[in-house]
Amino acid sequence: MIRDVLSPFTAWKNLFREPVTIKDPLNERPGSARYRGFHQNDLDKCIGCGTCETICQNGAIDMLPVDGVPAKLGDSGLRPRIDYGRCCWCALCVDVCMTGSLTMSNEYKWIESDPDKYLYMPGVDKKHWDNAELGYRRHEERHLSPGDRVDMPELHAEERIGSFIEMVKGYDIAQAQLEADRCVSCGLCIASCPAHMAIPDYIKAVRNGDYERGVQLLYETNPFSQVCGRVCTHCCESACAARHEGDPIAIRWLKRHIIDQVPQERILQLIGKPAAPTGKKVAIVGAGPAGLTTAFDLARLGHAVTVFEAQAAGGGMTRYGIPEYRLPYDALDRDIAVITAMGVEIKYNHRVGTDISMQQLETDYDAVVLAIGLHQGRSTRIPGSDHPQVRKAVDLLRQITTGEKIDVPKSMVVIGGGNVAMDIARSMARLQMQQYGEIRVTLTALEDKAHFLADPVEVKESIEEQINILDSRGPQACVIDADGKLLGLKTWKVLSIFDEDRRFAPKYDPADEQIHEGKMIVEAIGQMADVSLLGDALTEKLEWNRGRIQIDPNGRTSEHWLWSAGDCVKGPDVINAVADGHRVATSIHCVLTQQEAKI
Amino acid sequence: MFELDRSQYPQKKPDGTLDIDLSSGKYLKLWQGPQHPGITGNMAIELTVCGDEVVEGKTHVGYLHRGFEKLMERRTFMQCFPIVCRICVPEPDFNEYCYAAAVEELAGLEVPEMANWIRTLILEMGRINSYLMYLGGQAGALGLGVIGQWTTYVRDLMLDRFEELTGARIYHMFILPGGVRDRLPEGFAGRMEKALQEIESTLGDVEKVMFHNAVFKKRTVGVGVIEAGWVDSYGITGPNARAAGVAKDVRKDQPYLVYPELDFELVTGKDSDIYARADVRRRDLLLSVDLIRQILAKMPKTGEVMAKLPNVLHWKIPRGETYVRGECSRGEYGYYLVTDGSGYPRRVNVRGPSYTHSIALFERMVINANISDVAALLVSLHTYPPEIER
Amino acid sequence: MKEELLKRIVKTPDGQEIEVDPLLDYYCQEGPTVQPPAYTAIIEKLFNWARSESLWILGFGTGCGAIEMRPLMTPRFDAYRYGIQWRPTPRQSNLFVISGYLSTKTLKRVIRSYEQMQGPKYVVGLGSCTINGGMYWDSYNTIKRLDDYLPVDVYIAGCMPRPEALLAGFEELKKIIRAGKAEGANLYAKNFEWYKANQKSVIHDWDMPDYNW
Amino acid sequence: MVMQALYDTLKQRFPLGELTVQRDNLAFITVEAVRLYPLLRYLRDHEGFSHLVLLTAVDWLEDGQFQLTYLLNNRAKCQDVGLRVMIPRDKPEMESIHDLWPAAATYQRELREMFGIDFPGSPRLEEEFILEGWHGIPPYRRDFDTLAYARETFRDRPGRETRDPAQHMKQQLYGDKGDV
Amino acid sequence: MMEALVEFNWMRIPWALLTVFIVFNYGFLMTALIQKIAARVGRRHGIPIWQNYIDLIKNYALRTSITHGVMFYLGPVFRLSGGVGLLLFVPTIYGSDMFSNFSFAGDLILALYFVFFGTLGMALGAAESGHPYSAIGITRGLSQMTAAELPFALAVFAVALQYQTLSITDIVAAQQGGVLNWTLFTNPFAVAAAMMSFLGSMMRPPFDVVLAPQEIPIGPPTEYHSSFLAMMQTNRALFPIAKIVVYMNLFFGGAASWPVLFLKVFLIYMVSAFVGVVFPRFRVEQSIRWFLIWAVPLGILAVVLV
Repeated sequence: MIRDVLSPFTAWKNLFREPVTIKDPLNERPGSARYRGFHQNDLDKCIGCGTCETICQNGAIDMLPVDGVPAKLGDSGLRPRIDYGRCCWCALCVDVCMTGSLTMSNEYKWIESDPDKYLYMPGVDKKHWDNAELGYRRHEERHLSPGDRVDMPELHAEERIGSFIEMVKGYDIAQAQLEADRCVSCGLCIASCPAHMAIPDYIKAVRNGDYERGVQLLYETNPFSQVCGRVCTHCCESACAARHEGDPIAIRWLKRHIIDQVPQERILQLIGKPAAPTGKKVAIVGAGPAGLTTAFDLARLGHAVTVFEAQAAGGGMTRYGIPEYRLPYDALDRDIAVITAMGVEIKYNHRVGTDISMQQLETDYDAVVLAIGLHQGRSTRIPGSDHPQVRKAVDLLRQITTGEKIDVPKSMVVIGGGNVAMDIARSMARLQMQQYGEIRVTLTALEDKAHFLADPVEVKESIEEQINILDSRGPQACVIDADGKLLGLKTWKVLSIFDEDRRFAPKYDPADEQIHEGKMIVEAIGQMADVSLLGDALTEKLEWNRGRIQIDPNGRTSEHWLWSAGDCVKGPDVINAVADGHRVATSIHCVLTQQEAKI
Repeated sequence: MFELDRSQYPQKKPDGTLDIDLSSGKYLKLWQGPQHPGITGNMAIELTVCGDEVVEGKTHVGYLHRGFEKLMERRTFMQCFPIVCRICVPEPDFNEYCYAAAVEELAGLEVPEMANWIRTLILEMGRINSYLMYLGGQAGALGLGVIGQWTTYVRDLMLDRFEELTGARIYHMFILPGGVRDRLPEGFAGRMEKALQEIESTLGDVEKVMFHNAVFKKRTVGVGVIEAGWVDSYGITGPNARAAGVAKDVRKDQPYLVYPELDFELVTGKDSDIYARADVRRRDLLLSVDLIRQILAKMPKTGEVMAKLPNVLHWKIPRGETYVRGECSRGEYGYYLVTDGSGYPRRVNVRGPSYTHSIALFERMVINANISDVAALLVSLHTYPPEIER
Repeated sequence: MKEELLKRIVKTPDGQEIEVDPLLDYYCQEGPTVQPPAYTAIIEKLFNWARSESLWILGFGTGCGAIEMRPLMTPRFDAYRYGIQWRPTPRQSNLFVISGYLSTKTLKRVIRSYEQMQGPKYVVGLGSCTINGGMYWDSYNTIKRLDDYLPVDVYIAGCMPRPEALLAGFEELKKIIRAGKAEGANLYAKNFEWYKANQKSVIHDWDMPDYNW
Repeated sequence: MVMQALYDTLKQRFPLGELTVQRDNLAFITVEAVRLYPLLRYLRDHEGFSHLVLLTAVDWLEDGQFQLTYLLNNRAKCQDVGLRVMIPRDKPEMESIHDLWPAAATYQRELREMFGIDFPGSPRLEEEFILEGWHGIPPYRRDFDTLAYARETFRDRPGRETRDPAQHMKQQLYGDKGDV
Repeated sequence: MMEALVEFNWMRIPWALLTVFIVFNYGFLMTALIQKIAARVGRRHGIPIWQNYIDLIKNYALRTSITHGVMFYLGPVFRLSGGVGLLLFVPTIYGSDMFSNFSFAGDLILALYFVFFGTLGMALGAAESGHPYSAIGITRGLSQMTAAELPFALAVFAVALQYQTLSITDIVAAQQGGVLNWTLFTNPFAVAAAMMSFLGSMMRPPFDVVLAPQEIPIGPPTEYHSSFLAMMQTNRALFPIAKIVVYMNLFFGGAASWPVLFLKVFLIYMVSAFVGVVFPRFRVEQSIRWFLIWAVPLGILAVVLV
């Protein structure tokens, strides 16, 4: 009892202790190192993907354009603006940020009389905490969206090297859904795709398992999904937001996955019937991706389309330039079958210029499209390059496709570091394997490894397939012995490729000379269009631009009836050709319907 | 010798309800709250008093209702995580933990061990905060303001530890589905030990000034008794039940996180009055201090803190329902989560211990209490209104 | 309307019967008026200084921000040093700290408390939710913009703002008061109709007189 | 296994619906509405499930049903059993259990207010509990759209606008180039 | 006494006002100081020493105020006049002509009357405010006050008996000439009873159930604001000191100079703070019981012993 009365008085001991009050709480108390204070944004790092906006459960983030930050491929040019009347500083936006540009400082005092001033664009609106060192940063690993791509099942090098069987197996449904799950649906990829495919939407279709919807989305922008799902140059993946800290989404493989899941008949049902005939006739020269895309679009719009193809089968460069192990012919056939099902007539083995003249087409059709591709190989013109055993890659590839007999050399050298060089090297390696059981292919490229033109995957796979890749080697001469037999290729070490003006002017080190043994040398240093079919008169009439036919942005040439599309005017790329095909088709349709209206 | 016989007030109507005629002048309606300093947070109690004696009490809640359970139905599983902690301000971590654990259970996620240790640490730190706040409140409700000064100060030391660990003082948002956000910062254990020592020394003072205080005892001993029989019928959990001698603690009953690996005994009381409840909480606080020391000593030094999550922007969880509970400073905290295979919860129901304590139980206990004791009584049940109405 | 607010006859203990109309009898019906400052500028300056150095906060924890008020008033931050005190009754307070979101149910009480405060009176909005709804932007039960219902002098961003930020906010408020710009009470009187219309549009059971000081 | 055993015991006395064993110590059992009360009383008095953990509802709008969940806890055995009762959405009414657990009255008040489920006989059911002056659909029902309600009742601060990155890039980079 | 009235020195009025002024300022500073000391126990610094002045100006500066009726308005006036009156009718400085005020006219009974006067006035005023908390506060205040005044009255009675006079000045005079002459030592029981009563009348724990911010915030003055509150603040500086001056005069030998007065008042005031800071509050019936059980017997003992 007495204790209970007296013991409370012990509290008075504090009278003689220093108070624990913080002297100057306004200045003495910086937030901790992890403090989730006001936002910072590294404008250069930010790509404006808007993922922060998507995850914000408070609807606090707006994506708005900023002066001085233009939209470019892989960067929308938008930057987040945060409404501090909504924000709860949960930092989910920081955690989910695809580039790590958005962070938080340890500053936490912001007083305002005008509530409208709380719309804050970090990085743009200058604040004293912009350079604060401390503050919340995302954990080293990004936790909220997986960064690693789902591995694509492929044939091992040993399995694939003996045959032309397609090496990429394609995702199964579970894998595809895992991969599709990684997508944050920002849509940055759409702009970088030449055909502007609805990529986030069809990835969503994969996620939801709604493949029919996926097919519909694909056909809205691209009738070559089988092809593009395999060999597209996937510019989209280089604009992918996931690329910044992790692997980009395997957009190409997902496209292929969609088209693989839906049977051919169902695809035909899904894309619907063409429109009523318009009575207009269009001729298309070349059944490659550009020509057939034009044909597909125009046929759907009801125009009568005839395609003239010099070869015995359609597909153009995708058939005759891309080896079967990358793009099996039946896949290509399926794409073409859908196009012909739209009513497109393809006249195979009809070489314009010999079987039918351009003048004839001009008179017979309302419009003509020239989509002849690039089928002529360029030559290095080094001494000895006129030797019969010095071949062009495109010719050789075409021969392989058509099944012509090729005298497979026991050893060979490929000149070139691009995808075509890899293709021919790997094709020939397969033939060597089939015939001799061993591979002796040497590939010499001007560029060093870091600057190879070929896809890194191609290079990696080529090496797996025992192709001897030598970088920074400049071809100097084909070594021919006294009997006229080709012995190999002489190369010098490349010191530099371009001069100060970025012009092509390679410098070599003659001291570092090597001779690569080879019974055959294949030049794979580029292609050009074979424009002989135009005929002299037309060639004369058309306007040209550095060896290519001059076209306006819609693909129309200087002749009002003639359009040109695809590789022959835009350079080699499937998806570009498809995009070009759409463009030309739209232009033609527009012109034709306008004519109609005039009449 | 001054107790009046009040048994005549109020009479009962034939149907059992109280016959209270306000216009008779015998009774006075007295509102405490929501703008009232003696009320724990933003709630109100409507008292009908006769003299100094309360004859009827009604709890009014809903002043803090934000509709969390509705809002969560339109937020993805990850988006729910920042908002759950707002359900209970003084001890938000249980929301984070229970929600995360429920999601993990239904999504089949395995949480890394390191994360479980850090979660336990955070929950115990939160418990200390909550109890410190309670002690200040309990003393303050009886006019002993100095305790609140001390405990709020040491609570602030704990908030500093929270700040360096989680990056925020109050809403930590650190325990997310899948694990926790980060590891302990460098030198955390040492600074924590300092804070713990300060807390212990302050608790020593609190014991001397508050628990060995004649007036405090006079006001609390024998006041506000919870009968053991009420524990089940009113759904009483936590210290309120333990002070009534019912050894009920989720940490022991259904051990979660790393509690099986920690060595502790439950704190129970006998008398079940305000004093006993305060004392149970004080000893429970000391237990938490001990648990934190154990955790920091036993926890692994390295390890993952997050499970592999799918992309949270479109995270779907298969259909299912579960209930996950934890022992918070007030009693059993639980999340009932129903999923329907979509990317959003179908239904979330939060069971805050205050729900039964401050409504059914309090309305029962307040009958025949003295007006002066009402505030102390309410505080002694340790209720936080936001978890009642959510 | 609640039963106790209806007009009724009450019998007093001594047997008298009186008619009671709570809305009329218990409240004042007069609207607020604009109050001019003191006659001379120098006096008003002195008054403003005194007002700024003696901020009495109404002890009404309307939302979660209230939890940081306690550290503020206790040893660590000791806001008493800055002339900030805490008052349990609206009559004696002149600073209303709206600590976060307001449910419509609380808004009703807040309006009553605010109107019972004596002018000049100040309102500080704490946290995001007072600015634009905060994380409860889609909730059916919380108001989004505090300035629709009460004149607000200062906002403090954060969820929730720390005691230091609160102190900074109060310092800012002091500056505003000293500059004579904190005329919230007069603003409220001037735009009374507008405020009332906003208040009534969200408080569905308006069972109190329009102004009840 | 333990929960299965409990289910089997109960099954001998009451017709029961589906059993979902969620964990070793947590199971959900579907029960018909009329069987609930005696089952609860049996569980409380004879099986030791004396602690009513919670009582809440789930709105299965598509199926036209409310699911009521009564979660009971057995303190001694540390087990939980949840009873699921499906009641029709168009006639939401359920027997009150406030006489088994006084605390249940509060839950029932809340369900009445937030879901519009009636529990005849439960005390103070008509009083406002959480909301005040609420008209219209009870807010926890699935067909109540809180965002739409908030938009129409409260005003947002102006000045907010946003752009979709893909649309913005289209407009900036290729939108009106190339196409006719 | 009659002669005194006849020879009334008109100079006493300005001197009395000066007394009020000095006491008022001292009261403001001292209460702030005591608050600071109490804050130190809470391990903080507390208000600035001049804070009370600012608060006072602020309250007078408020632009609006409302009244609940005449009595509501008169409440603070009564309270203040109780404070001032008490101060004016007790000798502030013993032996000083200037600061003896009107003590010649007032005796113990008058002082006791003034102590109660303010409280009663306040009760009437606060009752008019219509706030239930005020009403409860008043009932508590009056009952506790009554109980607390009982030992004080007994102590005063004992002292009056002891010194055989009702004049405060005479009582002070009787205590001059050494510490041991103080009533504190000559009649310790009376002092003990009175100090207990003193605790009860200072509105500090454990006897502050009247104000009890946690239950009936803040009791009688709930509704007071603006200048009403300012007036009460003024009184709060004057009245306790006046009361302490009475205690000092009766039990602690009075003060012959201002510094001594300041010191003694401070120390006596500190007694209530010393207890108040570390104890919670009694319920009203507990405090009444406490007075009746502990203080009243001491008072009776004191009377009996005399």
